[in-house]
Amino acid sequence: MTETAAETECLLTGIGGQGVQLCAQVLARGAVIEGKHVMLFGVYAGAMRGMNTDATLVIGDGPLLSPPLLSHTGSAIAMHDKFWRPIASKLRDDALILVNDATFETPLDTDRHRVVRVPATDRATALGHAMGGSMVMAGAYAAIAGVVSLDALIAGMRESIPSYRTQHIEANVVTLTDGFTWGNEQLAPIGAGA
Amino acid sequence: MTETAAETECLLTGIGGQGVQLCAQVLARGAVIEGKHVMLFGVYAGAMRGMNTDATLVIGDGPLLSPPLLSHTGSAIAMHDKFWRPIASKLRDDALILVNDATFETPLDTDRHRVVRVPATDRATALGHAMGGSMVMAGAYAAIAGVVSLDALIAGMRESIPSYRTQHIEANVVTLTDGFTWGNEQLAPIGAGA
Amino acid sequence: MTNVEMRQVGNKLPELLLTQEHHMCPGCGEPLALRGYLEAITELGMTSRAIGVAGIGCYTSFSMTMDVDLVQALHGRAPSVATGVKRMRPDSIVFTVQGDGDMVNEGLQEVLHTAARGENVTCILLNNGVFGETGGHMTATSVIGQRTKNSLEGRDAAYHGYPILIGDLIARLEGAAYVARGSVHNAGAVARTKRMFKRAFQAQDRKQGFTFVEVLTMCPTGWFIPTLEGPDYMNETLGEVHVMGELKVDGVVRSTDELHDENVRKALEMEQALARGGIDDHHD
Amino acid sequence: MTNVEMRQVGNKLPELLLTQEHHMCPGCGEPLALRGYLEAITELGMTSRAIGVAGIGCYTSFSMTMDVDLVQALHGRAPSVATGVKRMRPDSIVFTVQGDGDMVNEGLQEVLHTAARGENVTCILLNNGVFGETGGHMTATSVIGQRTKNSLEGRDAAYHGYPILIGDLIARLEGAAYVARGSVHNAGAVARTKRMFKRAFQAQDRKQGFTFVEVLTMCPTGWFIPTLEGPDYMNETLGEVHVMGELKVDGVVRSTDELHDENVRKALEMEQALARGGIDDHHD
Amino acid sequence: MSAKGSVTIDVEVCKGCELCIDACPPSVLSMSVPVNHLGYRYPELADGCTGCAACQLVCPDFVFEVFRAPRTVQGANA
Amino acid sequence: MSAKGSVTIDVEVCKGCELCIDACPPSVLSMSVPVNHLGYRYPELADGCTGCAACQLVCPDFVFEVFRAPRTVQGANA
Amino acid sequence: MKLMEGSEAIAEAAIAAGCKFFAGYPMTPFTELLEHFARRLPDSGGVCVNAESELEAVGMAWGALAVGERAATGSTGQGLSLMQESFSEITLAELPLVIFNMARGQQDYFQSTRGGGHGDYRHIVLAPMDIGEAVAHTQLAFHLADKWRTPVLVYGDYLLAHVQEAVDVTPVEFGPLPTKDWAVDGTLTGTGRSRIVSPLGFDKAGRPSEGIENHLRAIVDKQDRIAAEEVRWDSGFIDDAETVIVAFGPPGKFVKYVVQALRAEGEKIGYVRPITLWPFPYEAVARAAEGVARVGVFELCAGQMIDDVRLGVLGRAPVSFIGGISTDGSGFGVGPLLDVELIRARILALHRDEPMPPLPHNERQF
Amino acid sequence: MKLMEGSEAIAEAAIAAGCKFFAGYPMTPFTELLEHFARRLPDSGGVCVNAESELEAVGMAWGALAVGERAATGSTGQGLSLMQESFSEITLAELPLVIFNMARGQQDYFQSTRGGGHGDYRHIVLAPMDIGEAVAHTQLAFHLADKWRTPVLVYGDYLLAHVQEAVDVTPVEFGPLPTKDWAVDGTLTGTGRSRIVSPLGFDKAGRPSEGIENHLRAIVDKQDRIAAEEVRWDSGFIDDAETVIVAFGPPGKFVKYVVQALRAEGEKIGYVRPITLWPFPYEAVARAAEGVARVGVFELCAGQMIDDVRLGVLGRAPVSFIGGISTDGSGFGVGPLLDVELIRARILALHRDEPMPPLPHNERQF
Ligand SMILES: Cc1ncc(C[n+]2csc(CCOP(=O)(O)OP(=O)(O)O)c2C)c(N)n1
Ligand SMILES: Cc1ncc(C[n+]2csc(CCOP(=O)(O)OP(=O)(O)O)c2C)c(N)n1
Ligand code: SF4
Ligand code: SF4
Ligand code: SF4
Ligand code: SF4
Repeated sequence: MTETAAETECLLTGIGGQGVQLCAQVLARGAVIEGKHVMLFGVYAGAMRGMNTDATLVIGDGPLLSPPLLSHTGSAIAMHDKFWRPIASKLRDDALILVNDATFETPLDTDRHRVVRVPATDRATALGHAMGGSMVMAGAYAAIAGVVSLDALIAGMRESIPSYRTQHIEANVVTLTDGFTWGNEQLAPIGAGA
Repeated sequence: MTETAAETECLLTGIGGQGVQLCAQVLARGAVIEGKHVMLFGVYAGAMRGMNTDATLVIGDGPLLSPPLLSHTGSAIAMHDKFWRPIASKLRDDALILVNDATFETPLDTDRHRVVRVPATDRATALGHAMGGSMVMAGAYAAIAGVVSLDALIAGMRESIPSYRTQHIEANVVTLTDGFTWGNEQLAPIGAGA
Repeated sequence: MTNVEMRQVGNKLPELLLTQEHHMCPGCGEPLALRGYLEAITELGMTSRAIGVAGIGCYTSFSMTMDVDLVQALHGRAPSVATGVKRMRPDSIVFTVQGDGDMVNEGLQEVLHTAARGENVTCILLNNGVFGETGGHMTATSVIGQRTKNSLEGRDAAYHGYPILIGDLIARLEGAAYVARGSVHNAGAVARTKRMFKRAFQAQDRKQGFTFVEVLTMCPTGWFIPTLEGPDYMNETLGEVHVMGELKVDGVVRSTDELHDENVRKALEMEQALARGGIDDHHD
Repeated sequence: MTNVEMRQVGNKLPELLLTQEHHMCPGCGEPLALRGYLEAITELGMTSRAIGVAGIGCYTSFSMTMDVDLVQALHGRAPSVATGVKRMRPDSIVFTVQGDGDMVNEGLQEVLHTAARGENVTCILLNNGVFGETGGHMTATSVIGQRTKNSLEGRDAAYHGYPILIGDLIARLEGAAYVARGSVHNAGAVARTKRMFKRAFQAQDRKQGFTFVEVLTMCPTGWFIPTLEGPDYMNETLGEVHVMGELKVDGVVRSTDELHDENVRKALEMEQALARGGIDDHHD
Repeated sequence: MSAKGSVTIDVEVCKGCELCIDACPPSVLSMSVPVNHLGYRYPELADGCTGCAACQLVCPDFVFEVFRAPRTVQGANA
Repeated sequence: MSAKGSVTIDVEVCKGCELCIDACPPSVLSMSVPVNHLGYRYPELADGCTGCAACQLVCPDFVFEVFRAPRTVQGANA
Repeated sequence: MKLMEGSEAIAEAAIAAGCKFFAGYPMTPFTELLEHFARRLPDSGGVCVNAESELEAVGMAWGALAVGERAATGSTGQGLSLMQESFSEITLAELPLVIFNMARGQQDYFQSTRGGGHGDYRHIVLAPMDIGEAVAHTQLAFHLADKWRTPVLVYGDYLLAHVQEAVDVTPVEFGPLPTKDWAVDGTLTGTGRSRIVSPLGFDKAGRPSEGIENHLRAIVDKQDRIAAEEVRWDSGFIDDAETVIVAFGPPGKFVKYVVQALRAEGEKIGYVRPITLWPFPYEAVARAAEGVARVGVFELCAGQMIDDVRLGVLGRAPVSFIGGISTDGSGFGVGPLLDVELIRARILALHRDEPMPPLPHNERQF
Repeated sequence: MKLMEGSEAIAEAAIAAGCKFFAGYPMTPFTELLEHFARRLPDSGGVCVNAESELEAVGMAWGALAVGERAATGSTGQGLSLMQESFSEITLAELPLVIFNMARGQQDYFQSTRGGGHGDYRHIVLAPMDIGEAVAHTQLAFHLADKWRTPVLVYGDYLLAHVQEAVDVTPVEFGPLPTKDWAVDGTLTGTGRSRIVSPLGFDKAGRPSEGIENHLRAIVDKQDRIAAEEVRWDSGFIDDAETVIVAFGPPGKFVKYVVQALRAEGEKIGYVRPITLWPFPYEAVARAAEGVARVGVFELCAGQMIDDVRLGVLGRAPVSFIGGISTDGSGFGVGPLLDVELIRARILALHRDEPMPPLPHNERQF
């Protein structure tokens, strides 16, 4: 019972209204569709804007052993730096960090961590979907962390949208794809940049 | 705390509607009026006729030590013999027993106990108060056991009658007095008859 | 002295009673209501579908004597229990038996919510304006001036508030299909109340929604009066406020006030009927 | 850009608020009702006698922001708590603030019994037809066809039952002195609702009995609609069933149906008043 | 025989509430002097019962069984 | 000056619900393009405010302070 | 001296202690207590509301307490079950509620001492053995409730409620108490210093408020202090005892009476009678258990306090249960096991390591 | 495999177990469980009523059970407080109610295990540590409820309710069960063999009925049999352990995880994780405590299960509390103490007899 499988840990953070929970959902459901073992826990203070919204995501090839709250993480996604502090303290060395370029100002230790500044909001806005930053981010993370394929990601997104929000699906396909493609483009440089 | 005072124990029994509880109340309140220490516990199954109605009465000159339920008793009053059995087993030797002549048929051990057959119902009916048997009995017991004076008994009765039953007070005075007088008349013979 | 040439009128005991004996006080009105709904069930041929749910009060002893599949609920909770029963057994005939203390005090919101949901159950209220079982205290239906254990000089509005006319509240809920208020203060009322039970059960059977029959019953013990005075006392106190009649039939609501006149008329007809030689329940 | 020559109209904040901030969602109607009863208390000069009792719902956060001596009750229990407060402090002005989930679901019998007893308290209902705090589920007041978290295609009478028109039930209880239903779907309604609060508090002060003011409030979050659509959606759904108006004044009861026409008229006058250059609350 | 009706009275279960006495339209019921095993007085029937069943309907203890002369029979006699 | 009324707008506490926009009879309120520190768009005032206070009455976040030209003054001008 | 049943004596004692508000709903054997409050409170300037249900009763008392008056409610254990949410939260609101449980036997020990409701709350529980103690404990209950701003439950039963004794109810003086500077009465409304009485741990906006987590921890700290300061018990003949019997309430009086009698006969038996069920006298029981051969627990239920006795004894001696379930036919009243002779027989059986006599059966009255 | 949050997995498991009726009233963190039942039960021929209150919810479930269907209700501990009268009486009515407590932390241990309501009743309590166990325990709960005709409570929390995992819900086969020849459906009405489902211990007139006293004793006897047969727990590394940690539910999973890690580092530490909170695994705890230097109890509350642990250990080793109250700002959610590193630190502090680190404080979110 103590044999461990490869487990990808990811902590997500942002402020209410940025779509952090949807981002985590899409990645989690995408992974499940690919037959992975997944554990996800989201914490958010209601529908209020400006409040914190966080999520813990663990993806593995075999049954997961770790409890659903992480003390350490191998990767993180930050749509905003307002509630970044608690996560910073949990990053393992060499952790992969994706931050939303437009809203993340806190300086990061690029020597210790693999930092990727994703122009999520900007690209989404450019695509005419101002609210789609978190989908761009999901696409980029999936590609860079290499945990979920684009198809699975899109299928996962469809599952994640509640019946009364279906109008957003098409826009999300666009933003997810854009993020995923952008992410793939970054892969080479990151490998080198370390 | 273990010094005991003279305690008069009395168990009362009868069937619903015979006035057993009132009888106990009158004796108890009479005793209190005379400055005695008193403990009374009545058990009855609602207003239903034919059901059992019992009471435990303890009267003493000093603070009472015994718990409110008696395993043994020095005296007993029985308006009816339907529920007599449990009491019979608790009688001390030489216990004083007053029974209602009209409705008590169970044979009693007159050698072991001081038995007095009180024509309670008959005398009450003769006085035109068919329901007054229990008051005749109260009067007789007070006189024979010598625990309460007639005046205190009558005062105790007045206290015992609820506001919506006051019409019965005068009849009760008559029956109590009758029982008390009758009881006094028996005193001599009992002393001898043992 | 029976007479061989004569035919029996009705049954001595309702068929759905397991025993004649009961521990109710002399002059209690509850057994009269019991006869009414038990006979209604038999005469409607609903016997093998009837499930009762009992509240807690003096009538609880009927739970043991009724030959009816029964669920004993806690004080005030019968309507919710009946809801669970009916949702799982939609084709059975489900009725509750509750007192005013049970239904209008402890469980007021249960019956109102059940009615609002339009559950297909029949709630029966035995209303004597007191907690008989615990010794005759005032309830939420006791009328102003009524004698109860804690209002021997009569209920005082200033200190105790006003009675709730539960039928009026229920009638105004859209989920309620049939609402009626009966009484057992005389033979005519008893017969009429039985017809109300029948209409309620029939409406339930047609799945029309929530049905409700209130019955005024004497409680001489709780009112601290002689049994003989029970019916008249009830009529002059409870009966004047909780007026007998049908408060909702086929969606048409009539307030208790409106009922007053109509009620007087009906009572008259009834006495005439009796004078003519009795009521025949089977003609309706 | 303010203008020195101009006089201020009303206050930006009600005097009885300790802070402007609150965590209510955008477009929530509850703060509008809050303004109404707080200003009513101040304008009636009842400030130093006012004691509030709060239920549990989104409005519970007002318990901390109102500059009012307050007792925080449990979900559904505020009317009983208010009863205890008032019985011990008969000269204070006691009011509860409850939502439809709190008052018409969990605590239905509390408010009805309190009204029946004729307690001299004012119960305020913020009715949005959903449990806002827990995510927008249907309540006992949700109207047929209304969107809620567990009825996204609209409430279905067959499965969920019918809404309770609480005001109609309370108005019919003898202990109730003043019963009114307001709304905050537009400026006129807000102003009119504030007058209802005043009448209720004044009746309580005259010890006339139980007083009740219901207010329809928008809950865009619980209805899953854009904030902007809140007022109209409310008016066309809740507002069509829980019609705005006074249901009981000086013992005279008017049913919600009767109110409908009258209501239309009043609304019209109100708009004209606005067109004329605004409402002046101090003139009544 | 001309009696329109009659009743049987199960005196031992009677609780003496007297509701039947008032309920009887022709007033042919009156309370006994002796009491039953429960100690209650009970109703006794005099002539003139119409078989209207009023006593049966108002008796909380189900004491009465009511009989009525068949109308048909009477029709035949006429 | 001829303005009948005016309002101050505390933009930082606005939650962008837009209720005031519809409520304004002369329709002189419109939502901003920029957002406040909470990330919400907020109302901006154009000319023509009548000082009717409708926006104040419908604003859940108590954003408006309303001013009205004193009638007396106008009387004097007439 | 006046002949009063326990219910009346308790009501008189509460009024003597300054109780100004009572609300309750009838239930055997609590009903008479409600009746006495209803009859007597108005005379003394108080109010008794015959509430429409238990839930409404406790809510009304909550309101009366919040304005700073002494108030109480009660029922039997069954009725108190309906008040559990309120008891838990009113403990968090730190209101001095006095609760009377006129219990059906001793089956509500856990409900009273472990907090039947949700959460970590505990409140003081006093268990009088007779009317004399009931009069004293009732007044003490109001004092302790105010002293600690916590509910206090007085645990009675059918016997205590209905036994009549000639008693004097005289007000007891317990030292001074802090003023109720937390109560609300409306006068601070609009001053910026308005108050809030709440179980949630939040104060008015702009004032430092502890928040729910700290509030819950603070309540538990207070409970620890109460547990340290307010333990009460009665014990006798334990020094050289070979057998110690633990019992509370009226059955505790029977046990005490029997043990005294057995001592007179030279049997080395002692007793411990917990007076506060919470906080439980663990040390007293531990001390009594030192060097004894056996500890017996007599309860009129299936055995609940025995957990606390074991927690006190902690293995020092074997602990056995010598009580049992015993009711009358209705389930409300006194069962046949509450009998001096039967209790004596059970205590002796334990003391002499003889087999325990079977439990008696009540003759059904239904 | 499907990604489900715990609430959804539990609802699916209940439906897989044949649950046909659910009624509940929203309350965080129970709300989502109600939502899933409301969404899914109708598809499987069942009914979910969004009851108007907790009291009405449990009443509805009572009715559904009485006709012989599998039914459940639930809430958080606060809502369950309102159902205590019903839980006590439904245990006496011997109806197989399944109860879900999506608790706010572990503060409801006593409420669940001592019977928050009146009386001597106890019911089975299962405490899953994660979604996998929750799916198994939910189905087991319905089986045990029918097997013993007693309520069974499944104790969850915010974490269990909201964590999402990819899971498969497959029906579990538990052997045969007695037919429900006690249920009522109306068909026996009028046959003279009609039935009554009642907590009062009385059968229909004319049939021998035990009466309340015997009924209460019979229920307690049944509870003793359950206590003997249904104890469940999980333990590890206790043989040579110097320190044993006891914890249940999701926090029990954290403790287990930490203990495994510490073992890997060579620390002689073991754990016992009670799975049935009632009946409690006293023997397992006693055995684990044999010869250890210390026993630690980790609970997310002020310490309640520690009483049962002490009753198991009975003085064999010192028992200390290493948990504490820890909530988020709302009081509903997960507090900062539920953290692998912090738990590890507390276990090591105990193990090494070093001072216990102070409890963390949540950053307020209100
Ligand atoms: C929760 C609860 N509270 C109180 C009681 C005590 N109790 C039993 S019956 C009863 C009153 C019943 O009155 P009602 O329903 O009017 O019936 P009645 O006795 O008048 O026939 C009460 C208060 C109870 N059994 N349960
Ligand atoms: C006894 C109890 N049950 C359930 C809850 C959970 N709860 C908190 S607020 C709420 C709903 C409030 O709805 P409403 O009163 O309509 O106010 P709103 O949130 O819509 O403003 C519920 C069910 C609770 N706090 N207490
Ligand atoms: S107390 Fe009243 S209701 Fe109960 S049996 Fe007696 S008369 Fe009937
Ligand atoms: S959920 Fe609804 S009621 Fe609650 S604050 Fe948001 S809008 Fe207002
Ligand atoms: S009505 Fe029935 S019980 Fe009453 S006196 Fe007549 S026969 Fe007897
Ligand atoms: S109504 Fe208030 S909160 Fe809403 S947009 Fe206008 S100013 Fe902002």
